Amino acid sequence: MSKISRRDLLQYIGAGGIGAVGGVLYGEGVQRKVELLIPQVIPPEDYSPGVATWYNTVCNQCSAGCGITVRIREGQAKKIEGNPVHPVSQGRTCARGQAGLNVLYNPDRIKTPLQNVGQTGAGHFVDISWDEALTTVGGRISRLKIEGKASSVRLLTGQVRGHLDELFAQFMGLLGSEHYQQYDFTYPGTIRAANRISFGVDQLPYYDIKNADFLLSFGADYLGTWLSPVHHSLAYGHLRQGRAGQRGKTVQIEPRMSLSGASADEWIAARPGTEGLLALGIANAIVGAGRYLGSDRDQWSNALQAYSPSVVSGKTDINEDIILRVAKEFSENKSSLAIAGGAAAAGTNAVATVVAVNALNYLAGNLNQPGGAIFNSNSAFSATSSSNQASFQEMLELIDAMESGEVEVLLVNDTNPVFSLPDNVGFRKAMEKVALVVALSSFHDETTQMADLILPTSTYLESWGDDVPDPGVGFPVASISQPVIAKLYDALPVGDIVLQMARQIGGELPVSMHWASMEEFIKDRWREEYTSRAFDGEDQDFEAFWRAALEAGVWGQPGAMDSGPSVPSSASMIAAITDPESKFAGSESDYAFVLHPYLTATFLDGRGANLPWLQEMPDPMTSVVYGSWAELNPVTADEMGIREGDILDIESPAGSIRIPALIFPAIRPGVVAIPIGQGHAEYGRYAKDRGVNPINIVAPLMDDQSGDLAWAATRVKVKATGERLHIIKTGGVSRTLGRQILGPANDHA
Amino acid sequence: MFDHGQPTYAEVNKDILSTMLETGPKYWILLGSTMSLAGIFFFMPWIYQLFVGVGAAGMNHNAVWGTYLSNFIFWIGLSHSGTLLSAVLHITNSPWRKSIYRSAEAMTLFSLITAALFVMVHLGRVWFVHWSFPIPNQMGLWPNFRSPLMFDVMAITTYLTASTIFIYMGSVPDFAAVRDASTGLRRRLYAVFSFGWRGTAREWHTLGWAYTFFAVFVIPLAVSVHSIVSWDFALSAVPGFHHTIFAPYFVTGAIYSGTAGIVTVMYCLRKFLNFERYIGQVHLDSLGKLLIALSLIWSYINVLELFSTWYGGTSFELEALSFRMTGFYAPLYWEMILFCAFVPLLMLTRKIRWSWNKMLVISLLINIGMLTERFIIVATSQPRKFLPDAFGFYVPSWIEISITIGSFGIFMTLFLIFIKWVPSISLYEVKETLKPLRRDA
Amino acid sequence: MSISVLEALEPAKKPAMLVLMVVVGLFVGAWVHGKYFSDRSPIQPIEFSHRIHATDNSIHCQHCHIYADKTPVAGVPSVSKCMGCHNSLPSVRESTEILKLATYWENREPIPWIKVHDLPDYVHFTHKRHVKAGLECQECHGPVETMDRITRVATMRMPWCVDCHTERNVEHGRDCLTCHK
Amino acid sequence: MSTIVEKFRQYRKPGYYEKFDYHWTMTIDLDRCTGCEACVVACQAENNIPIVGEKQYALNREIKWIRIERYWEGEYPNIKMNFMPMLCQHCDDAPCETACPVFATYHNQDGLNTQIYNRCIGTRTCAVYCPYEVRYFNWFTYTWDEPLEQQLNPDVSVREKGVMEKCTFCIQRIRIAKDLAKDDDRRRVRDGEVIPACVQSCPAEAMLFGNSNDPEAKVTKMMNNSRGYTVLEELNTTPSIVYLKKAHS
Repeated sequence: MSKISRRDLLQYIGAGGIGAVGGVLYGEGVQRKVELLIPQVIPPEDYSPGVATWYNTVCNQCSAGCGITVRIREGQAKKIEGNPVHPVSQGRTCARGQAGLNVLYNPDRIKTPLQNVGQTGAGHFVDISWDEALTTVGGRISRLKIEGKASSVRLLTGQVRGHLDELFAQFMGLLGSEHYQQYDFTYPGTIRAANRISFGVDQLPYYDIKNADFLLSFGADYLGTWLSPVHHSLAYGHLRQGRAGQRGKTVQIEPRMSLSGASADEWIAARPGTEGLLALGIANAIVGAGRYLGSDRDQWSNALQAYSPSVVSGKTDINEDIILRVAKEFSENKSSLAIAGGAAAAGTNAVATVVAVNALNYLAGNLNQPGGAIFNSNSAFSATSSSNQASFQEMLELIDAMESGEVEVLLVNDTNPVFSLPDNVGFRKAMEKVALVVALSSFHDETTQMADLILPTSTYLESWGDDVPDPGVGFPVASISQPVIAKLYDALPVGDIVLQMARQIGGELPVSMHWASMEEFIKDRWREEYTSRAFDGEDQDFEAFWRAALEAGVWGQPGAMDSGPSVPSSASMIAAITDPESKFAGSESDYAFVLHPYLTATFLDGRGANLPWLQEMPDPMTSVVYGSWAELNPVTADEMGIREGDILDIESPAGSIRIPALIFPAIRPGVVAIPIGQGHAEYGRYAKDRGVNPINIVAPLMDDQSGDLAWAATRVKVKATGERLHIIKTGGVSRTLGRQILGPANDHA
Repeated sequence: MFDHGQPTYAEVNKDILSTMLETGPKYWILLGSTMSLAGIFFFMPWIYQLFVGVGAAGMNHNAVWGTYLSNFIFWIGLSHSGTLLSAVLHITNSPWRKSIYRSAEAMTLFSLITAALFVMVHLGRVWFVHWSFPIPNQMGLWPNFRSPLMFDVMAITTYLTASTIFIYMGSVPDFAAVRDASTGLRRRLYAVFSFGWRGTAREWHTLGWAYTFFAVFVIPLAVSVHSIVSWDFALSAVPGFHHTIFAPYFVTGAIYSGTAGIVTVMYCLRKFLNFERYIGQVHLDSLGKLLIALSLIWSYINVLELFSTWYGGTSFELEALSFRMTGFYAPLYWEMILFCAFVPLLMLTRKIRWSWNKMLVISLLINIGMLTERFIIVATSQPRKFLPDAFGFYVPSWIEISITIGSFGIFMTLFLIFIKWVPSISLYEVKETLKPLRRDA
Repeated sequence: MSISVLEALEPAKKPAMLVLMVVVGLFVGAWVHGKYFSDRSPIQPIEFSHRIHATDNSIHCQHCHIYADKTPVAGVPSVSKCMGCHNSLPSVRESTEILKLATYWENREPIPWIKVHDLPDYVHFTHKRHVKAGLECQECHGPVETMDRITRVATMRMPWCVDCHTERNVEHGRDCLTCHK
Repeated sequence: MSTIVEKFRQYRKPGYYEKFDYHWTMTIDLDRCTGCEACVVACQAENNIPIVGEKQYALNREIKWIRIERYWEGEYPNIKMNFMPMLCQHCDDAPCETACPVFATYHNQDGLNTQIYNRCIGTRTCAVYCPYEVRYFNWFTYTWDEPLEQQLNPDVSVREKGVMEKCTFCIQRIRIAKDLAKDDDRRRVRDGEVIPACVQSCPAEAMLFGNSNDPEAKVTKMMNNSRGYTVLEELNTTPSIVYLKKAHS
């Protein structure tokens, strides 16, 4: 190789230098970014990093009262599962229960007390301190109390059970206001009323689906939304495959196939509002065919003679031999059970319908029998009252009171009447007339929007409380809910807010409501219960019992089957049978369709709409996500030339909405079904301005016996607007196209 | 074989080298526009996609493969006739090859590069693409040799290398010619390129021998490459992909579109570099005949596919087929049938076969047809597989469309650069075809 | 064969040489960086010396890193733990570093230690299994008890893990799911 | 070389996995399934599955490791609905495994069809080859609105853009169970010690999970039920999930 000139050498060195610099820079580039290692300042005792701990508490996503257990790691809640030892959930959870974590960690939670500075409803809120907030409320109320206008203070809350209910009652009682009411759209008031009439007991029996052989459901979506879905699902699984060589049968009667209808062996779409008639028709067939051998069969046949299958068949538009067959199966099976709920129990005939269904249970002789309707003798705790539940009628009275200015202070806790009452009854407008509306809520919904003062409440995963599941599980049960993580934000558990308000108001309130915190109150009450009633089987001292109860999250007496009321005489039942045919708002000629709003397993009455997981969960029946839709029968749709996604104008005597159409093969022609839950004007980023709320066009009819809202008794007219909208759903082609996906066709195992 | 009388050796050099040595503003404008086409339509959207994720494209859960892959196949296909054709024709030593094979091979090279780029664009995490090469690494992890994609990586890289060598070797004497015709830096550069070619008998002999060897070597390679590409699809169970006919189908399609591509390129060379003298009727005619033959084979295979599907009679295949023929993309399907099966039949008449303009139109139509063919294969089959409830749908997003357009920019840019660096017609082979001249002429 | 390649390549020699130099430079630069400027031994907020604790006062590792044999993470001692001892050590209470500690404690602030042994988030390493398998801390962390400032001796990268798993033929030790999930 | 040949020969042999400790298997009783989708949300909670948002959902980019498929039968009024939980079948002869060029997905000794996120380069071939369409691609790097990210499960990696993901049979839970088994010097995990999130949540107890190499395991017994079948049997993927056909009274 020839010798290198000086100039070249320098160039080579230069090149090398450039390379070296590049190399160093590369090294800098690939270097990991600095991570910090932050130690605890003072480690909590039950803390070890990387290992999960589980805390038991109670789910509050619906009123079933499932026991849940929450997985905690490094002080954060990671997962909700069913509490294995809890008799209601038995270790299982529904989708809504799982999504409880979205409630806890929801980005749209209210973080501090807020005061409305603009005019009502405008939503100009400013942060204030708790002292400020509490003094405002406390001062106002105590003044009213002194002026002797305590009864102008109203407390409206969502369904509350256990000792929180007692706390509320005590608070209002001491205040001297008799106006403590609960309002929950899903509350089965009609069923209770019917049971009062038929059996003389004001409670929900334990429907022992688990041991039933034949389940006849009149509109009750027991797997999705009715009373205690998780418990019912467990029971359903057992009914199907739990017993060797014996598979229970289920029949569902409803105009639009619900989750339970989908799982039923037989789905019967009776004409809406005639479910009660059908029940009586079946009863008639049973008695008529001499399958009921009670001493009182003559009275029954007299009472039922007007409802011969042929007549009923005509009215319900159900083939007569179907009625006869169902009647046969119902009476022949060892343990048959009939339940009613959903739309069937939400007509102007709701109570009459449920009474008719109760009659069926009586005729099947399943009362207080395994696989039948078993009555709890509310023996768990004294604290399960339903007396405070406001019917629709009572809500109307409240609205009048507000309108007429009788209401000075309205305390609203964890309920959203502005959303779950029809627009036309004017709850929203009435709120403007109230001098001081105080909303206790974790989220910003339509009702808090109208408030003058918002007190942020901690979620159920951060609060103390207890609960007695209703309906029970056949034996005494009570569950404790405890905070599973340190509370987020500057919010307080409802109970603590009440106690603090009591302190603010002064007088005898703080004296008798002396507890420092909800925790203390609950523990105190449990001590009382513990001492007052000899808890058989617990011979240890209270502290030990308390610790055990906390650990288990539930206390109960399995095996100690309740001795419910003895089977009542049929006289009252027979007397109670009235013609159960629902009346509808709007004439059939002008309003061709029956509106069938239904609770969804996803959002229930809309309280789940702000949870992203639920928004992203495909609707079980239609696989639609994000938004709402109106279901039409394919044939009807064809006749009207409507395709999926056509925006419909649905008009009822009470108002009208615009909503995209969805062709749903399992719905009765002449019925248009709309899910409840979407259509929030407020309620956080995930729910706001999404879909429509069918309750708004529900005519304010009510059941004439219970005074509950007849939300399934509205007729509507449907017409296409010509506009279209892309309905988001996961399902592609929902037919098997002859492919053997659901199993080999040949064998019938 | 020369339409306008036979040129002298000197003229050949002059005509062809002038295209390299003399560069007018037209060229720069053209180059600039193609480069900006590539930059704006291909690279900018791609960079955007790299930042946000492949979600920028229109693909979704049911159609995870999209336009990127169909374009990948298209470009691989386009690459086919270049090297393959030139090799075949070289062995069968048909004289009319000599003036077109250089640019044909260049076409191979550049469409392969474009195709490779599409793989990169397709990948979700292209920054880890090296994991798919069998490079020894500390993690002790190797690629999965059972994966058809792995076959692909192998096949394409081999093919790329082989055709590069092939074209380079073929142009060594011409590099020498350039060296002799030029001065200064270029001269030194081409001295390197030409490996100091001096044109001794020995060198000529070695070259000829090596060239023939490579020609033979490249043919099976070319065939294998597209067969392997087809296996990416055929090895899956997806209805519409799962056909044993796929390998020959793809190869035929590839050569088909490639040949059509050559016609287009010929046309351009002729027009813009005025090579009328070297690229003449005879080439057009023979290419035309070749195209007819290919189109017939192609149609046959399509019919065969329909038949085997119908005969197989499984719900899956039938559904896939019926969707292809009557579903949303049916218009595209029939357009493909029209352009690739019927339009070429026009070339049966000499009038059309001998007209440059008509041939240009036909060749373009064929390639449009082939482009859509690949798109249909990808877009209609895999969104509708076995579980009807999971049936989905695919429409390309604007990003995919723009990248597709941009890819042509890349191809053209490379080609434009090529014609300035390599004699786009083989000097020495053209000279071989010249009748020897009298000394005193 | 007599193609005169060599002299033909003559003009290419210099550019080639330059490129070569750049490449060589790259490697040198990268090596230098790794050797002298890497993140293997960062300066910590408190100049904590493992030598003083582990060797001079022969405190056992798990006296401070209490979770090492119980949980996936070894755990860095809480500030209260540090103070627990140092309150009762008048000898060193006045030294500057201990005063730093004291201030953290008084402000009830955690000490922002800089992580030296850091793994990517998709690696789910567990100390517990390794300690229970009888590994000495030093096998991965090096002779910590001799270090005044903690320094990473191992690369803590996948090949390093895999090699060890292979040598000791850990049951299914090379299954990806052993660490990645 | 011979060893490799040997290995592949073994691989082909049916029952190859039986020489290992576990063959994780799931049974789904369609007669119990009510389509309530508790499993869907449970999975989302357990496995850090992103909230893709309405826009992406509309483009069909949702991520659901387990989904419920719906199949109608007949027409009104005699119409029936069939629910069909669909998740990764962990096939013994999985089409996806041959597809991946970088071994990001392969079959491990526990009969699991693995998906190694940090190895995936995103060719998406596995998803095309999968007949069950249960592989989901991360089209973007998804984020969680503050403070939702506090819920993320630290035992599961959060996936970045450009990688494929799918059901892992809750590998993190399997690992924890194995870890505990090792603690008390057991070689094997006992039946019922590992329960994936979906199985755990199922309110109708339709799902069952266990080691089918253990003849005593509940799942093994359930597999042999006369109603048992595997989906798309004709494709010979030999799935690890056995469905129990809907029964009739």
